[in-house]
Amino acid sequence: MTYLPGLLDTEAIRKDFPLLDRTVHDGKKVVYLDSAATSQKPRQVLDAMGEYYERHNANVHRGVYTIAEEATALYEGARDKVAAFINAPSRDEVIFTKNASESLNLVANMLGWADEPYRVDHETEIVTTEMEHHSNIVPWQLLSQRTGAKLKWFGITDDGRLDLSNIDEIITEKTKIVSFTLVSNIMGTHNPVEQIVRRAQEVGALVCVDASQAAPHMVLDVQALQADFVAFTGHKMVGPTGIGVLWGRQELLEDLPPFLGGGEMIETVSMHSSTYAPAPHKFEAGTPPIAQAVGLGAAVDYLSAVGMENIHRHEQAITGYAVKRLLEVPDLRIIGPADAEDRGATISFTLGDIHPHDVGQVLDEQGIAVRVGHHCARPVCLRYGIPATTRASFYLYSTPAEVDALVDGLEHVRNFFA
Amino acid sequence: MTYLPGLLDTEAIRKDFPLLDRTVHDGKKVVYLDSAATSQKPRQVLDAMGEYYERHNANVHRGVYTIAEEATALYEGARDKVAAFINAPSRDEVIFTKNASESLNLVANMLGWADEPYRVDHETEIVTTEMEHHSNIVPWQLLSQRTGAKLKWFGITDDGRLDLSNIDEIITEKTKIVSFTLVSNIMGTHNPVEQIVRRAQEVGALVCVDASQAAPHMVLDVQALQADFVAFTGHKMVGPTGIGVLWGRQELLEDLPPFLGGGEMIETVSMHSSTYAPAPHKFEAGTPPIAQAVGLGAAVDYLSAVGMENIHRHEQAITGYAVKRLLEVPDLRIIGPADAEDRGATISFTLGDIHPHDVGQVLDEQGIAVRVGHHCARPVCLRYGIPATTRASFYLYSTPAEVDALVDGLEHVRNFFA
Amino acid sequence: MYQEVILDHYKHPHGRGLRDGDAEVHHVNPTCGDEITLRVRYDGETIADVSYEGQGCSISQASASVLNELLVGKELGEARKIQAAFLELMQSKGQLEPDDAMEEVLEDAVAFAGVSKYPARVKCALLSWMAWKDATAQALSEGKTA
Amino acid sequence: MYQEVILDHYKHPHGRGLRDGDAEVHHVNPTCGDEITLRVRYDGETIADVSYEGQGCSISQASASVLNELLVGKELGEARKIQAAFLELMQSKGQLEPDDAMEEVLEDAVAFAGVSKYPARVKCALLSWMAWKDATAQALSEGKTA
Ligand SMILES: Cc1ncc(COP(=O)(O)O)c(C=O)c1O
Ligand SMILES: Cc1ncc(COP(=O)(O)O)c(C=O)c1O
Repeated sequence: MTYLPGLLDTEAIRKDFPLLDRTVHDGKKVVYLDSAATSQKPRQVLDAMGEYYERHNANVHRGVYTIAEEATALYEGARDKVAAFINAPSRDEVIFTKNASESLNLVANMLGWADEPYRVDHETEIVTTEMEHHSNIVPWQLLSQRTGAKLKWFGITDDGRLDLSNIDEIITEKTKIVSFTLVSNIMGTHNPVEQIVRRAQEVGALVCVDASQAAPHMVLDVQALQADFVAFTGHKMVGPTGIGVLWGRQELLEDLPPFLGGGEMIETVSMHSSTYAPAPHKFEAGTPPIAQAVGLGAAVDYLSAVGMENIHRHEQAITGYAVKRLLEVPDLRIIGPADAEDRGATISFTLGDIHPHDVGQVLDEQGIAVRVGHHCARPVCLRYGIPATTRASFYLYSTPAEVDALVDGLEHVRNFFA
Repeated sequence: MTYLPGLLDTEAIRKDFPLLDRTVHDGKKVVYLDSAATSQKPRQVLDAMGEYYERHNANVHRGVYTIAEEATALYEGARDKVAAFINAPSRDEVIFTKNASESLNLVANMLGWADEPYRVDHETEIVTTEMEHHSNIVPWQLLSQRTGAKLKWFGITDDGRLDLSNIDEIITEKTKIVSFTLVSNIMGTHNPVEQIVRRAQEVGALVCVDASQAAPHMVLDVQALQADFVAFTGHKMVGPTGIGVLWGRQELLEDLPPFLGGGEMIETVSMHSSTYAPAPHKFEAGTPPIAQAVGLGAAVDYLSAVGMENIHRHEQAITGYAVKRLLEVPDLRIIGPADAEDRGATISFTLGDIHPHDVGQVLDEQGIAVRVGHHCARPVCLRYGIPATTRASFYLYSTPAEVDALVDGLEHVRNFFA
Repeated sequence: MYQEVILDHYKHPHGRGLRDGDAEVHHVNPTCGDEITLRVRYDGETIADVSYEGQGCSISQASASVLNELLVGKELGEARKIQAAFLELMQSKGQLEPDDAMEEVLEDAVAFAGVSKYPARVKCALLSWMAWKDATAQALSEGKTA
Repeated sequence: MYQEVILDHYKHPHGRGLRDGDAEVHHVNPTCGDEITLRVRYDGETIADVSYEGQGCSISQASASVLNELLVGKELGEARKIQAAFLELMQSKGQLEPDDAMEEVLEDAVAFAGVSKYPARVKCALLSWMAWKDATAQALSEGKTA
C-alpha cells in the first residue's frame, strides 16, 4: 500500500459508508471517484434521519405537542450546527434551501426585487466568472434578462486559474453583485477570494461565494471570507439530497425582500396584505426539509469529528499523488492546474482523442465510477475547445489504491481503443 | 371496539408506521391526530430511501457508470409512479419541487414572466379564495404586488363552504389565473371544482388546484379535474419531507418560461446565453431531491396498495364518527362543515372560551397530538372572528378508539379549566 | 406547566381592564393570535398602574395578571430588575431551578419556570412583559416620568 | 456494449467526410457535446449519398458509419423502415433480442442492441439517425427528391 503523509485512517472511515461496499459487474468492488457530483453518506447520517422519522416526525414550529416540539428542536438544532460549522456570527443567518442552486437563485431574486441600494436594474452590472457551475451562471443570466442589467465575467488562464488581470475593468462602480465559486467543480481550482472581495468592497458591490465544492473539503469560515452571501449544498458534504444552505449577512437578510411566499415565512396574513417573519424564516416558505436538515446536522457533526483540517490534508495528499500518477498516463492532459497547489481533489482530463463517454464506460466495466461530460460547466469546455472531460474526484474516504485503480483502468481504456 | 362500516384493517396498517408506537409523558401511547400537518411514514418508504442511499446513491442524469444509471432510473421511475398515481397524460408533466409551496410559487412566477397570452400584468386579475393555505395566498399577493395585477377572492359561507354566489363578478374576462384548494386544510371542506373550472374556461383563465390536502386522501385524477396545474406535497401523503409535485399541462410547460436557473434545467450554456431543457427538467434546477423522489415513489406504491378508494372510505367513516362524538362535547363548536358530507377528515373546533393553546397542551399531557393555531389559514380565523382553532386530523391509520381518546381528553380539558 | 398559581391568576386575573395611562401599546403574538392592549401610568418613578385587556391562552392571561400584581407600586428601577429576571427565567429552557433569591424577586412569577421548557409557550408568557417594556419606553420618551 | 462490429466502425468509419448534398443539418447532443454535420443527396427516390463529419464518442461515430453503410443506395421508403427499426431497437432498454428478421433489416446495426441498456448512450447512437431524418425532411421540402 502506498503511504502518503497526511492520509486519514480510511479503513475506519470506509466502514461508515455502506455504499463503498457495493459491487458492480459481477463482483467488482466500486471505486467511487465522483464525490464532486455527490458524496456518499455515512451510516451516522442515515441513522439520524431514520431516528427522526421513526420517533420525532411532526411538522415544525407552532406545534404544542411533544413530538412537534422535538421535531422543531431537531430542525432548529441543525441550524445551530450548520451555523457553528461555518462560523456564522448568528444562527439566524443560516437559511435552509433545497440545494445550492436554489440558494443562488434566492440571492439573484432578492436583488432583483430589492429596493436601493441593493436593487439590480438596467443601469447596473452583475459579475461572475467563466469557471462557474451552471447554477452560478443561469440565475444571473435570467436576472440580467429580466432587469436589463449587464452581465460581465472573468475569463480563465491557460492553466485553469481565474484571469484577474482586468479586475478593475470588470468590477466597476456599476457593479452590484460579484458571484464566483470558491473551488471549481470541474478543474478543482481554488480561487483568490481576498483580491476579489477587496475590489468589490472598493466599489460597494455585494459578494456571493458559491462554496458548494469548498464546504465539503476545507474549513469554511464565512467571517474570514468577508463575503455577503455563501451558498452550498448538503449532498456533496456527506449529507442527504434535498437540502442546501444560504448564509447571508444579517442586515442584508433584514433589508432584502422575500422570494418564495407561503406558510412559515409570514408573520401575519390577511387577504389584503401580509407581513413577513424575520430571517431566516422569511426565506423558508412552506414545510422545510426537516429530515434533511437533521441529516445535514449529522453530516457536519461527522465531518467535524474527523476534522476539516484533517480532511483537507488527506485530500491534498491524494491529489498530489493522483496528479503525479495521472501524468504518467500517455496522452493524458489535465484540464486545469496540473499540480497540487491551490487546488482541490477534483481532476479533469482528456485522454488522447478517446471521447470521455468511452473512457467513463470502459472504466465502469472495471467498477470505476468517474463522471464524464461538461460537468455543468460548459463554458470551461468551450474555453479549452473540448467537448467534454473525464473527471475523477476524491474525498475523505478515497485511497491511494483507488488512484492506482484509476490509472490502471485508463491504461486498459487506451489499449481497448488503440 | 367501535365497529364502523368501511374501516381499514388499521391493526395491520399501524404495524407499518414505527412512530405510532411512540410513547410520551411517562409511557402514554401517542394518539397522532395531526396528519393534516404532516403524515407519519411507513417502514416501506423509509426502507426505499435507505436502500437508495446504501446501494444506489449517485447524482442523476448524464452519469455513465452503473450506480449513476441506477440512481437515474430510480429517480425517473418515481416520476412514472407519481404520473400514474394522478393519471397524468404524460410523465413529462410531473415536476418535482421541494414542497407544495414551491409548486405554487413556481406557477405564480411562470405566469409573471410569461409572454402573452399567459402573462399576468397590471391589466389582469388573479383569483383565489379566503379558504386557502397561506402558501396559496402569499405567492399571489407577491405576484400582484410585482406586476400590478389585481387580486380577488371568493369568500366563505357561515357553514364553511366557498361562497360562489358572485362567481361571475369574481372570475371575469380579465382573470388570468384562478387558484384554489381542493380540500381545506383547516376545515376539511371539499370544494366544487367543476363549477369553478367551467367558469374559468368560459373566460379563458388558467386553473391551478392546490391538492395538498387531497392527494393523500382520495383518488386524484388530473384529467378529470380539467385543471391546468395541480400542486401537492410529499410529506402529507406518507412520503418524506423535502419533496413536492407540480403537475402542469404539457403545452403550458412548453410555452412557459423557467423559474430557477442552474444545472439540470439547461440544454446548452454559454456565458452569453443559454437554452433550456424540455419540461419537466426545465423546471428542476440543480440536483433534485433524489432520495426524496424515491421515497415519494414508495409512498404512492404504499397508498395504491391500500387503495385510495379504501382510504377515502375509511376516512369518511372516521369523520362521521368524529363529528358525531365531538358534537357531544359541551361548548364545542365545529368551524367548518358540521357534518360528514363533502368534507375530509380534518376537523377544526373551538371549546368554549378555552384557548386552543391550552386545549392542545392539556391534550398533549394525555399523549394526544392535535394542532392548534391558525393552521396557516389565518383569513379563515379572521372570517369567523376567532384567534385560532384546535384541529384534529385523521388518516388511514386512525381508529375510532383514537376519536374516543380525543373526546375523553376534551372532557378532561374542560374540567381542568372549569 | 399548569401550576395552581397560574390557573388561579388565569381564573381570577388581577387588575384586568383598561384604565387611564400615560402610554398605551398593542402587542400581538402572530403565531397563536394572542393579543394584549396595555397601559402604564407613572407617578414620578413609581408605577401607579398597569391596566390591560386582551385575549389569549391561560399562560398569557395569567402572566399579565402576575405582572400587574408584581409591578404596580414598584419603582421603575426595581421593576426593570424584575422584568429582567422573568425574561431570564423564561429563556432558561427549563434549566433554571428557581432558588429563594429568585423567589424573593419574582414571587408568584416563579410558577412560570415550567413554561420555559415549552418554546411555543414562552412567547405567550412574555407577551405582556414585552408590552409593558414597550409602553414604559414610550411613556419615558414622552417625558411622563421623572 | 462495445461489440467488435462497433469498434470496427469506430476505428474505420464508412463514408466519413462532407461531400455534395441536397440538404445539410447540424445536430448536437448537449449533454455530452457530441456533434454531427450531415448531408444527404438524393437521386430521385434513391439515397445517393450520406456524408458527415463530427466529433463524439465511439458509439455516435460508429453509428454514423453504420448508417452510411446501410442507407446509401436504398430507396427512401426502405430507408425509413430501417430507421424505424433502429429507433425501436434503441428504445428497447435491452428488452429486445434481435432475431433473424431484424438482422435482415438492420445488418451491422443490430450490434447496437447492447447500447439500448444504457440510457445515457442511446442518444449518442441516435444522433446521426436523427440528423439523417431531419436532413431528409429538409431535402424533401425543398423538392430535391421525387
Ligand atoms: C392546502 C395546503 N396547501 C399548501 C400547503 C403547503 O405545503 P408545504 O408546506 O409542504 O409546502 C399545505 C400544507 O402545509 C396545505 O395544507
Ligand atoms: C460549484 C457548484 N455550484 C453549484 C452546484 C449546484 O449544487 P446543487 O446541484 O446541489 O444545487 C454544484 C454542484 O452540482 C457545484 O459543484
